[in-house]
Parts: sequence; C-alpha cells; structure tokens
Amino acid sequence: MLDSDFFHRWMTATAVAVDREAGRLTELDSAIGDADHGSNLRRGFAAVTAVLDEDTPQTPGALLALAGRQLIATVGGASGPLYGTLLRRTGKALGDAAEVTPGQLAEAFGAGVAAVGKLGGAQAGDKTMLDALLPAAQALGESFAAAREAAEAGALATVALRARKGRASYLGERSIGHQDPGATSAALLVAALTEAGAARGDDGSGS
Amino acid sequence: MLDSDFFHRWMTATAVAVDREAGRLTELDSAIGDADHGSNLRRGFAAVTAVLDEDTPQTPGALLALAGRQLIATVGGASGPLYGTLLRRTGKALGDAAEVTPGQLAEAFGAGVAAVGKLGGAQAGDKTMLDALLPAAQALGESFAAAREAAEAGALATVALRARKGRASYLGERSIGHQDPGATSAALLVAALTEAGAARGDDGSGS
Amino acid sequence: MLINVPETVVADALRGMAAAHPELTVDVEGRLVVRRDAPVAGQVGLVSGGGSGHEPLHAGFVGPGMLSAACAGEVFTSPVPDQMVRAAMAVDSGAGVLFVVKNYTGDVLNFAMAAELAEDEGVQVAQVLVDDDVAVVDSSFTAGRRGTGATLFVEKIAGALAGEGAPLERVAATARRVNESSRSFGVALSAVTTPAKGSPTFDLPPGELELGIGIHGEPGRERRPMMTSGEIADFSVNAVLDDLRPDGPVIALVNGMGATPLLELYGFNAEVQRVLTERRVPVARTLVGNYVTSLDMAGCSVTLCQVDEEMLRLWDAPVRTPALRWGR
Amino acid sequence: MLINVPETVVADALRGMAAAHPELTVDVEGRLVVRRDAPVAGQVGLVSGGGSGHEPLHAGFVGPGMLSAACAGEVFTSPVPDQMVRAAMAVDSGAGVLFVVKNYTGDVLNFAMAAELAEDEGVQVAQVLVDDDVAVVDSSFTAGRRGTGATLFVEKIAGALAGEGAPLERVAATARRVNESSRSFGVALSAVTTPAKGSPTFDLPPGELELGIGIHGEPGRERRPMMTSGEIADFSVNAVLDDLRPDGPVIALVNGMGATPLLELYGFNAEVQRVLTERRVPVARTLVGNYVTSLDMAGCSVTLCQVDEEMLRLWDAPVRTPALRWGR
Ligand SMILES: Nc1ncnc2c1ncn2[C@@H]1O[C@H](COP(=O)(O)OP(=O)(O)O)[C@@H](O)[C@H]1O
Ligand SMILES: Nc1ncnc2c1ncn2[C@@H]1O[C@H](COP(=O)(O)OP(=O)(O)O)[C@@H](O)[C@H]1O
Ligand SMILES: [Mg+2]
Ligand SMILES: [Mg+2]
Ligand SMILES: [Mg+2]
Ligand SMILES: [Mg+2]
Repeated sequence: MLDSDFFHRWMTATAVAVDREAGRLTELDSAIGDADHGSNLRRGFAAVTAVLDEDTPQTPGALLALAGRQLIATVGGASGPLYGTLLRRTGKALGDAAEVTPGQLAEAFGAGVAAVGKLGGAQAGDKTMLDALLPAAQALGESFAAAREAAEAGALATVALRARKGRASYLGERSIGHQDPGATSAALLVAALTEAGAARGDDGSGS
Repeated sequence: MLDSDFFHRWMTATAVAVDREAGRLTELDSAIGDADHGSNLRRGFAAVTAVLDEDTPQTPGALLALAGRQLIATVGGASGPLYGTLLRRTGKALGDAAEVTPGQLAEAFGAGVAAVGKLGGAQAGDKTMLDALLPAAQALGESFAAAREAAEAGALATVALRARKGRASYLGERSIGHQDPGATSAALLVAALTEAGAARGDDGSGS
Repeated sequence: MLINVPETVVADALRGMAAAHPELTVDVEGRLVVRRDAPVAGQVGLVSGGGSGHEPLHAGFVGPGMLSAACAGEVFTSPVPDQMVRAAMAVDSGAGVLFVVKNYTGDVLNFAMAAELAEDEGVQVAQVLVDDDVAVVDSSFTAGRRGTGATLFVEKIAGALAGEGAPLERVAATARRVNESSRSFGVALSAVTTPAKGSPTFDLPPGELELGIGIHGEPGRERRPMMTSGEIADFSVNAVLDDLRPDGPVIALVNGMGATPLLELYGFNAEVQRVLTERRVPVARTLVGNYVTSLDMAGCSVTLCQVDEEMLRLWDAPVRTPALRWGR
Repeated sequence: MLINVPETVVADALRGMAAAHPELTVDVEGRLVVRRDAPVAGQVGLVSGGGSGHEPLHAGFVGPGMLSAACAGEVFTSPVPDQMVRAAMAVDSGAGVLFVVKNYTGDVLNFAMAAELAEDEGVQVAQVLVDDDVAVVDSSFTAGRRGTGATLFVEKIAGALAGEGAPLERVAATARRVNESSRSFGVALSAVTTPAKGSPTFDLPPGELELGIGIHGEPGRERRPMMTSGEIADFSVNAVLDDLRPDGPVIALVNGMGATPLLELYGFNAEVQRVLTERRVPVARTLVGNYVTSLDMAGCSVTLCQVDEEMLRLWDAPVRTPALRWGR
C-alpha cells in the first residue's frame, strides 16, 4: 500500500531529479523552445517540497492536490498548468483514502494524464509531455519500473517527431531531431516513482 | 618649379593612397580611437579630387586652399579641421604665384603644420599627426624623399608614445604600443609628394 | 549580462521600476505593476502580462490610456494565475476587466485559469487573444500564431477606449478587431542569451540571419545568408501584406528586438516605407523603436494594423505610460 | 548589421526619421533635423549634434522644450561646420543660438569653426562644452573629460529655459551650470561593431568587462573579470560621487549603451538607488533607458546631476521630442 509518505518521497525524488537535470532540460528547451523548462520545473518542485516539508497532508489525494496547486502557483509557462493539473487531478481521483494500492494509483494517474490532454489539446505523437505520460500511465498498471521504461522510451521517441503543440510547433520541420523537454521531464517524474518505492521495497507491482 | 598640376597630382596620389590604406587606418583607429579614420579620410580626399577634377584652380595656393576647405566641409571629426587647416594654411602661405619652388613649398608647409599645432594644441610627442608632420616639414627643405622618410619614421615612433591629445588620450597607459592613425595618414600625404614629383622627374630637391 | 543572479532578475527589475516610476504601484513580491489611481470608476480595467524579457512590454505600457496593470512572469515564462487574479481585483471598478493574452500555450492556460478564479471572486472577465505573427502557419499542426507586435496596438487602442468609459463588450470587441486587423513578421540577426541559460539559445554565425522568429529566442522558420536592410524590408513587409491584404491605411510598428541600434532601425524604417509605397499601402502613423523585445536579440519586426477612423482616433488619443507617451 | 551599405547608414536613418516624425523637418541631404516651427520668435535656438551612433541623442531630442536642431555626423564622426551653420541660421529668431558641444577634439574644432562662420552671417552664438565623464582624468595629459550622459541633462534643462524666452547669456550660463553639476561613468559588457569596420572595435571575452568606457567603442581604462550588477553599481556610482560630492538632491540617468535589455537596466537601477541610499544622496528624479548610446554596445552608464530648485523645475517642464516626452 502507498501512504502519504510514499507520495511525499515521490515529490522529493522528483525535485532532486529535476534539480540535477535542470541544465539538460533547459538545453533541450533551448533547441526547440525558449530555454526555460529546467528553471521552470526546478522552481516549481522546490516550492512543492518546501510546502510539503512544512505541512504534509495526511492523505495521498490531498498531498498530490496540494503539490499540483503549488506547481500552478509557482511555475507559470505551459508546463505549470499542465503538470499542476496532472498532479491535482491524479490527487482528486485518489479521493481521501489514507493509503492507496498501486493499481489505484495507476488508474488515478490515467485520469490525471487524460486531464492534461484535455487542457492542452494535445494527442499522442504531438511531441509533448504526453508522449511520455500516456505510455507511462498504460504501463503503471504493471510496475513502477515498467512505467519508467515506457516513459523513457516515449521521451526518446519524441526525437523523430514533428511538434504540433507548444512552442516547438513554431519550428515546423525544424523541430524534428530534438527530444522534447516536457517529455524528458515527464520521464523524470515517472522514474521518481521507483525511487520513492525502493525506500520501502515497493515496486508498484502489487494491486 | 611646382605648378598647379603638380599639386593636383599630389592630392590625387594622396586620395589613391588613403583609399588603398583605409582599412589599415581604421584598424589602427579601432585600437586606440573610434574606428573611423580610414573612412573619414577616404570620404574627404575623394571629395577633394572630385572638386579638383571638375574645376582646377590655376595657382598652387588656390588649389591647396580649395582642397583644405573641401576637407573641412566633408570629413568632420578631428582630422577634418586639422588636415583642412594644414592644406588651407599651406595654400595661403603660397600666395597667388602660378608656380612655386620646392623651397617655397617647404616653408609654406611649415606654416601649415604650425597652424595645425595651434588649432589642436598638440606638441611633438603627444602621439598625433604632428609627430609625422613636424619632422616632415623639417626634412622637406632637403627633398621629397627625405620628407617621406622623416614622416614614416615619425609615424612609427608614435608606437612607443603615450597619447596626450585626441581620443587615444582617454586610454592613458593603454595607448602605448599602438601606432597613431593620424600620424600614419600624415605619412601617406607626405609620401604622395614623391609620387606627384616623379611624374615629372621632380624630386623636390631644387629650391 | 548586467545582472546579479538569474533567480532575482525579475524582482530586481521591478525594484528598479518602482524607483524610476513613482506614478506606478509596483508590487515586487507579487510581480505586479498597477496604475496608481486604479481602479478608475466607470472604466473597464485592462490587464496584460507575460514572460519577462520583452520590455517595455507589458509593464512599460501601464498608465492612463493604456494598461491598468501588468503581470510579470519569469523570463520567457507566463505569469501564474494568482498574479492575474490579484491584478484583476486591483483594477476592477465594477465595470469588468479585459485580459490581453498573447497566444502562447503557457499564457493561454494560465490566463484561462485566472479568468475562472477571478469570476469566482465576482470580477467580470473578458479575454482577447493576440495572434499576429504570420511566420507561424495557423493550422492544427501548430499552437497557432504567436502574439507579438500587435499586442502594442491592442493595448493602446483598447486602453484608449476603456479610458473613454466604453463597456466591457465594446472594449473586448474592439481589441479583437485590432488583433484581426494586424499582422507581424520578425527577423533575428543574433540569438538571445537568457539569464538562466547564460549562453545564446542558438548558434547564429555573423553572416547569417533567421527569418520568421518569435520573441522568445526560438530559432525562426528558415536560415539565410545575411540580407541588406532593404531586402529584409521587402521580405518582411511582403510577408505581412500577403496575409493582411489591407484595403485602407495602416499604422506601422517598426520594432527592434532589443539590441538593434536606433540608427539601424530608423534606416530599416526607410526601407519599410519604400516597400509600403511600392505596394500602394497608405501609412497613417509610424512608430519606430524597441517596444516588443527579446532580451539582447539583434533584429527587427514589422507589424501593420489596418485602421478605420475610430481605431486611428483611439491610437492618437493621449497616453501616459513609461514607454509610450503622447497627447495632452 | 541591419544596414544596406556603410556609406548610406546616416542618410537612410534620416529618411526613416522623416517618415516616422512628420512633426520634424528632416533635411536628409544636409544631415539636419529641425523643429518644424523653427525659428520660434523670442526664443534662443538650441543646436547640438555629433557623430551618429548615439541615438536617440541628438536628433531624438529635437522638439519643443529641448533642442531646436541637431546635426548628424557620420558614425562616431563629428559633423562638419557647414551643417552647424545652416542649423544656426534655421533656428535663429534673432535671440541667438547656443551650441551644445560634447568635449571631443572633433566636435570642439568643428563647432568652433561653425561659430565663427555663423557670427559672420550675423547669428549671435554661445557655446557650452559638456565634459562629464569621470573615467577620463582631466589634465594636460588628455583631451579632457568626454561629454556623455550629461548632454541629455544640458539639452533638457537649457531647452526648457530657452522655451521660457530667457536671453542667450542666461541659457548659456544655466547650461554650463548643469554641466558643472553633472558627472558620469560608463561600463561595457561588449564591444561595438561600426558599419565601416564591420567587426568589433576590440576583443572582449564574455567573462570580462571594461570599466570607464566612452560612447565611441573605444576600450575603457581598465579590464576586469565580470562583475555583478550590484558590484558595477557600487563601482560606477562611487566613481561619480567621489568626484561630484553632491550636498543636495540629484537627478539620476541610468543609461543603457544600446544593446542592454531594459529588464537588466531596470535591475541595475535598483542597485544604483541602493548605493545612492547608502551614500545618503537624495534622488529627486530617475530616468532609465537607452538614451546616450554606442551602437550595439552592451553596458550601462550612470550620470548624476545635482539640482537646485530652478534646475528641477526646468527638468520637470513639458518636453515633446521623439525620445523624451512629458508634461501637459
Ligand atoms: N499543449 C500542450 N500539451 C501538452 N504538453 C505541452 C503542450 N504545450 C507544451 N507542452 C509541453 O510543455 C513543454 C514546455 O514547457 P516549458 O518550457 O516549461 O513551458 P513554455 O513552453 O511555456 O516555455 C514542452 O516541451 C511540452 O512537452
Ligand atoms: N589635438 C590634436 N592635434 C593634432 N592631431 C590630432 C589631435 N587630436 C587628434 N589628432 C589626430 O587625429 C587622428 C584621429 O582622426 P579621426 O579618427 O579622423 O578623428 P576622430 O578622433 O574625431 O575620430 C589621431 O590619430 C591624431 O593623429
Ligand atoms: Mg520553455
Ligand atoms: Mg577616429
Ligand atoms: Mg517559457
Ligand atoms: Mg570619429
């Protein structure tokens, strides 16, 4: 079972990963965007861990909803509302249970990803964070590791795509050949699940 | 004897030399000034030859005075009034004779150089055009070639000097180690006398 | 870069604005610049904002006759909904608020969230989406045209109308009309260095330029060997005219991207006017300067807005902001 | 560079100014920008000018309340006497003309020649020499201090006084008082590329800066590893204050050299104000922007002018020029 500690660890692990990879994310965004994705997410997840460290909500749902609101309040740009909505809607779908199963998380995460799709109007193959999030949501029913692999494969696959949403779409053909920054950070978020689970030997394969 | 044709050839030869060396003059001015000396003098001497080609004054004095006025009217910057004054005052000193001796030219040129010193307030060793003009005026009594050598040596010697006049003076110690652009162009002007003389086998050594 | 650390660039700039402009209320913490006399009774409030790095847009356009408030995001990053909600509440006199939103995914999403939240607080909100950049093909294959130079036209003309006490629907409708009547095209002669990245966003060798750039340091649609000012004017003005197809007088904004010397920009304006004359487009007004910028990018953009008599009257109306000032 | 060919840069810019500013008379051939209503009966005419590349200085300051006319030289090259004489004759109403001359050998010599020629034409001429740059030691070992940011103060304040109908001696005396009350210091973060040279005037690696630069792309007195905005403010403001030693309020000009983004410049202003507060210097007014520039140079300068009540009143007086506009 995954308790609010697990979700706290997830957010912390994401913050650490985003901080470590911020330069790379900004570099990727510099090629086909506006060179701010790394600093955007670093600012956002630092704010998330700050608020969670101060006052940790006692249910997974409340915790993710708070994290999502915090992202919306501090990130800005495209990724702020999108990642914020992802966590807020995942949290909302988890309801007010004190603990949830990996299966419940997988389902809720699917709802969160769907909300991202609805908000941004993007679909699979548009070269956005969805190209990592959609396969990850799919594989999350299996295990954290499977979700991680799916997200990473999805992010890598964006290299060949032509962007149809977000700033990269302005480049038309010239967006091909570069990995999408948002898909790359989405893979970090999903990978952090494994880390959060590893602390308690939870690999997300139970249901 | 030097007639107005000789002075016309002098101005033309100077214009050719300045045009050829404009890049180098600007490069020198870029190191210790504002990167315009080459284009300034190119514009000025092109205007001088244009006006002389159209309507050549019949006396050396009138020709140089016209050339000087033309420099003042087209160059601007520090070098415009200074070179303009040099030619105007040299011309004035030549009076209205139809031909002048090299000795008369040497004397008149000395008056022109003195006027430059008075107008700009510079002295020998201040790292200006005067460091080429003053020794040239001195040696002009001997021959054009001697004047040329003196001017070139004077220009070279400015490398070691610290500027006390003009823009280069703003650099203080940092002006040392660079050749003065105005002294360099002054050497071109003096060297052009040899060319103007060579056309008729006049080496300026008669008096 | 003339900065302390990348993290404080926006806050530092707001502190500096506060010191230079006592006629504005600057909330450094909240990243807001507001007209000191807001809310103005009986007037619709005009709120805009966006990522920083485009100065004087938007904060430099706050004042009588133009914006009521501007929200400053991080560099090239849309502000967050909280800022916009606080701006809306600060300027709402009861006549409602118009959000002027440049068409970027981030701005659109954040302003949309803010509009919902502000309505919850009892503020009537309308929005105008600015999307004037013809370099982007407006299709389902893109996020739609970017909002660039036309933002200045929308903010000036809608701001003048709001100042006359027009109701929200009319201010919003006119703002939309200005946007629909405007098109832009931009060219970069150098890339941008953002504080966060610290090095140019792309490599642009001195002898080349990027055609069809936006205002966020992104590369353009196409790279070419360097062109003359006249050739750039031909290309840009034709790109704008072929899309706008005006059948009446235009206002021209000949805009520098931030690092273009005014000497060059005025020279470019001469070429822009030549092309407009050749294409028989009458020019009612021309504004030349660095107004909608992209940090230290060298380059320029041309925005044309076809105007009717009302729009021209509102353009000419008095304005008193840090960056745009005329009339009475 | 956004140019056609180096030879036509100044003429192109003047054509572009003419198109954008119908309120000015622009003589492209003669390289003059003149107030359309000149000469103004009973008013002293204010004429300035200098090399191009410092825009909006000087042509951008022509208009009611400031300059009557500006002469544009080639890039970084003083104009020639003919231009100044024609300007003087165009603006002289019989009340005489004040030449505002920045202290550079070229400007000084050309304006001096022009003054003689204009007097020959029956125009009464006075001159004020602007020399405010404390980076240059004023001794017999230099050409004297350069004229930089204080030029804006002199032109604004003397222009307002001339607009009130004050006689030539008083306008000239006040102009000199403004210059004597002003000091500047400038810093370059990048070199300049002039159209004629086409490459940077000196090599300045990204991690270094030049302290004590002028406005002509010349290197400064000293090169240092990059400093923060706060450190640059400390150095610059202290350099100015140690020379000016004001015992009353100042007007501050926080000036960009041309390619400094307004975002950075406002941030720099915050640091300048901090230093002024630390040194207990009251700031009466602050102006932030790219006003006295050096083509595409990145960098900034600080100019302080200690003001008495009259100078402050004249600073606040209405002005209507392309680049400076306020009041009524
Ligand atoms: N409409 C959209 N739907 C889903 N994801 C999007 C959309 N638009 C942009 N993104 C994602 O956002 C990322 C960029 O985020 P970020 O750089 O932080 O914001 P911005 O583009 O506003 O600068 C892109 O790489 C992409 O993955
Ligand atoms: N006071 C002076 N007296 C004599 N020559 C001077 C003086 N000031 C400058 N010069 C000369 O002028 C040259 C610079 O000319 P130029 O670059 O055309 O003018 P500017 O300095 O106005 O850009 C210097 O190299 C120097 O030789
Ligand atoms: Mg981005
Ligand atoms: Mg020079
Ligand atoms: Mg962004
Ligand atoms: Mg010069």
